[in-house]
Amino acid sequence: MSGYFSYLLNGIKSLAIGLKITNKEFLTRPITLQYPHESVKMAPRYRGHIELLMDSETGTHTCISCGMCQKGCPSNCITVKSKKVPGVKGKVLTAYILDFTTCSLCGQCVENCKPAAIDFSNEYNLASTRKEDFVFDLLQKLHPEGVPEPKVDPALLKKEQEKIEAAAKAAAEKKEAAAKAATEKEGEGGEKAEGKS
Amino acid sequence: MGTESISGIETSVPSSIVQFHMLDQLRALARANSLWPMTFGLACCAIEMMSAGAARFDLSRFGAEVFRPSPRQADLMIVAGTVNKKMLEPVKILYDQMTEPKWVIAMGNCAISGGPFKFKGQYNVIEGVDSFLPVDVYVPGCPPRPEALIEGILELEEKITGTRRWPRVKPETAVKG
Amino acid sequence: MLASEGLPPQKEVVEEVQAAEEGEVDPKAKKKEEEKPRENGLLETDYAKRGFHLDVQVNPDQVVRSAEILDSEGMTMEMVTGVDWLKDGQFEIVYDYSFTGGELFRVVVRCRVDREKPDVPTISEVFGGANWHERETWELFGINFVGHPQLERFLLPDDCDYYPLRKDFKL
Amino acid sequence: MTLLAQSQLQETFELNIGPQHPATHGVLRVKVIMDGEYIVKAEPVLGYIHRMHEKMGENRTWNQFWPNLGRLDYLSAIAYNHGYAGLLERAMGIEVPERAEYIRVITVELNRLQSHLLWFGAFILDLGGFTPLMYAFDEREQILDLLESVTGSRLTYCYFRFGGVYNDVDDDFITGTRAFIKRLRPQIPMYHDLVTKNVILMERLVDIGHISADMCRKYGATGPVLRGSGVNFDIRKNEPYSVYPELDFDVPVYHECDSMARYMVRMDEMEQSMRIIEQALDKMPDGPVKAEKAPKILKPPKGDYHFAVEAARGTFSMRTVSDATNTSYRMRLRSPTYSNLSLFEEASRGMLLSDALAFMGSLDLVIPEMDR
Repeated sequence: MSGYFSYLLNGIKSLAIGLKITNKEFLTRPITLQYPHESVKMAPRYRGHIELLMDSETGTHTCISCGMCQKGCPSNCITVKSKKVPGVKGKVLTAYILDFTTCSLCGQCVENCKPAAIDFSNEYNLASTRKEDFVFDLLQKLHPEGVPEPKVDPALLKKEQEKIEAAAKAAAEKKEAAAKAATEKEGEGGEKAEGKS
Repeated sequence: MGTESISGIETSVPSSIVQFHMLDQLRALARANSLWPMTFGLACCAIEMMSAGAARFDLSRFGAEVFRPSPRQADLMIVAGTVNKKMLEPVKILYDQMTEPKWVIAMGNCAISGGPFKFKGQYNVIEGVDSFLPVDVYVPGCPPRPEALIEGILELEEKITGTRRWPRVKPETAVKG
Repeated sequence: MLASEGLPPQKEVVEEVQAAEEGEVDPKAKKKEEEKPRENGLLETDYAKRGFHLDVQVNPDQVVRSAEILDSEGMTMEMVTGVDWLKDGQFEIVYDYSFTGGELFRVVVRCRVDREKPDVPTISEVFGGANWHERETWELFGINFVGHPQLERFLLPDDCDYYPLRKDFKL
Repeated sequence: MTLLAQSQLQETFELNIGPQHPATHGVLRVKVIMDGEYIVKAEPVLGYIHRMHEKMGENRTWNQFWPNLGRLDYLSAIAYNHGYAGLLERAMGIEVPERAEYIRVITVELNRLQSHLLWFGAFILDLGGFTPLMYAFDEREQILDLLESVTGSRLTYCYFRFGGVYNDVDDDFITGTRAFIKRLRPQIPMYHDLVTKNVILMERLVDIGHISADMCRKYGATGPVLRGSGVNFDIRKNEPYSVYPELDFDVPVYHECDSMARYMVRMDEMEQSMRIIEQALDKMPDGPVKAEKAPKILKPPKGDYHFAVEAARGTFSMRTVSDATNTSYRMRLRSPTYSNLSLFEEASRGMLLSDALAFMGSLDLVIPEMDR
């Protein structure tokens, strides 16, 4: 019988303690973050999807299209497209496509990037009714009003043109020489053939 | 973000001879603000789903905190995690058991496209739940922050009612240290 | 020196195993003897480099016996796994044992079976925990654990007919 | 004979729990044969979240495998990072700077704290109490904020690198962690007041779910399950790695072997984790956080390697076979809950169904880690 009552008392006691704690919490400020009205400040290291960084000096990105990010990516979500423009050193980035839907935010691309052209953004609240919205062209994202034309270095352009001309000349000469040689050879061959016959 | 405001009214209400537009709108508003998600944690994203439901992010401010274990009582399926071939059938069954009208949120990269587990020659992961479920809203991330899930629910609300009642949050521009 | 590198021919292993079994009775005593260069069968390994102390290679029919010996020593079975050595035409089954009663001591028991006929006796009678590990190894490699109570599909769907961790697996 | 008639004849029936069930914490399925309310046989069925981690280890380079470690056991992902880093550092003989090791220990222990907090909330939720979940998540969010400021992610960390960590910690993190420890310390006695001493919890946990030490040994159970069965075994003590030998902490051991013992082990472990973090913060030296000589392209010498760490749920060990190329020949991940759950079938025999679910909660399961 006493066991019954002590059991009952114990139950009431533990209930009272629990209620005391809950009541104490009742008077404290709520910790809820009123999300759409106020938002949390992202930590500088927060990893959103990657983005091309704007270089204040040149007014554009510093990507050299080496493709190391693409190579290091475990889930093949980066595609770097580039082309050669006359008068510009190196290759010119034409598109930097990130398929965010397969990204795992591991940071291999950011780590591999030698010129530090990419970094994590702090986009933390993406949502959409279309899947295609998450395949970004980061270059377009960097320059929404239009990608600026790459700066052409006249000296380099001249040099390149000279080079091309020289190469063309050389090729032409070579071709000529080859043609000449061929005719000679033909002649020789003809002679030989004649000799043989 | 591309937001085609497809009104959910026409698609979710069975056609009848007489329709009351205002009433339908009211009903859509009611539906959008009392979404009952199913507790359907598959993997990592489920923990963020729990976080979204817990004290700090508090999904109940949007009427979506009543996580129901039974598909019969739920009208929103949040696919939070990787679906693999063995899980495919149960997911289908669960979806079929839900009562109309019902919506699907694909939460996290795995649910959207297979995520990091999508590679050439993989043998077990379904590459995107939209291959067998009509997904309404996609929430990318690996895993998405709870805010992103809230954003997804708001996006769904917009899809159902046709208007957005909540402000849009633009993340602050990055100051990298 | 390791078995996985040197790939000792099966015959030599048979000769060595006798020594291995006798030696295994007291792993701690064995530790002292390790200074002597050993050949097949029982190998002392550098713990700092490899992560285990003792490396034993046995014949498939000695797997159960080795498990019993280690069981009587109070060791616990940590995992069972397979390795597909495609170019040798063999599967390797690796058993990891560790000692949880005190100072840590790790033993690796490995045995090789023919890839064409991968049969190895089960140790799930000795260590109940091996049941799931063997079942998984069967499922992913197709190694047949003779006497296993339940060789059914475990991680993969019931109807699949491939062994995904085999090196020649292609979907 | 109809199924009904058959089951009446045998007086048993089959019950299917899962793969979608609130009590199984994810997509675990349990096939149960019941005799009334008592379990005759409960057979867990896995595989509903098998994600091919071991296969991926074979077709990705060593560096590319990092994100997988964060997704195995997403609740103590940093410990898994530590296991992988340790494995390759052992194989390649990379020396890790001391500061990096301290940062590793601090982040791992913070991660363990949040894992145990989440377990605490979810476990009590299983037993029918909703309030503690809110308290636990409140604390947990603080930890996640701290870890996010360092690692950039909230859950699936990919923070460690071979020979160090991704980036250094700043002073804000250190002061923040100290402040957090100060805040959490009085919370734990509060949890004990609120939950542990509650009569209902006692009724449901004490003397329920008995696992003997020998059963643990046979099934390879580790972690709090083993320590709740009276075995003093912790990889951090018994097979020391990193800078754990330099830190002073105890391993909580309970001899009751029941669900309550496992509960108490985890609660006490939280205190020990806080002790470890405080000491590590005090002892952390200055210096680099990444080994200078860490090679960019990894090709570990031929052979197989093994490394074990103490994750929040028990011993996580990795075994890899290297063939001296930049990918692994075979990657084996030994997850603790896989072994811990394998004893469920034997231990739950004859138990009441409601007790079995409480017992399952006390094992602290994370399904994706089990299925890999």
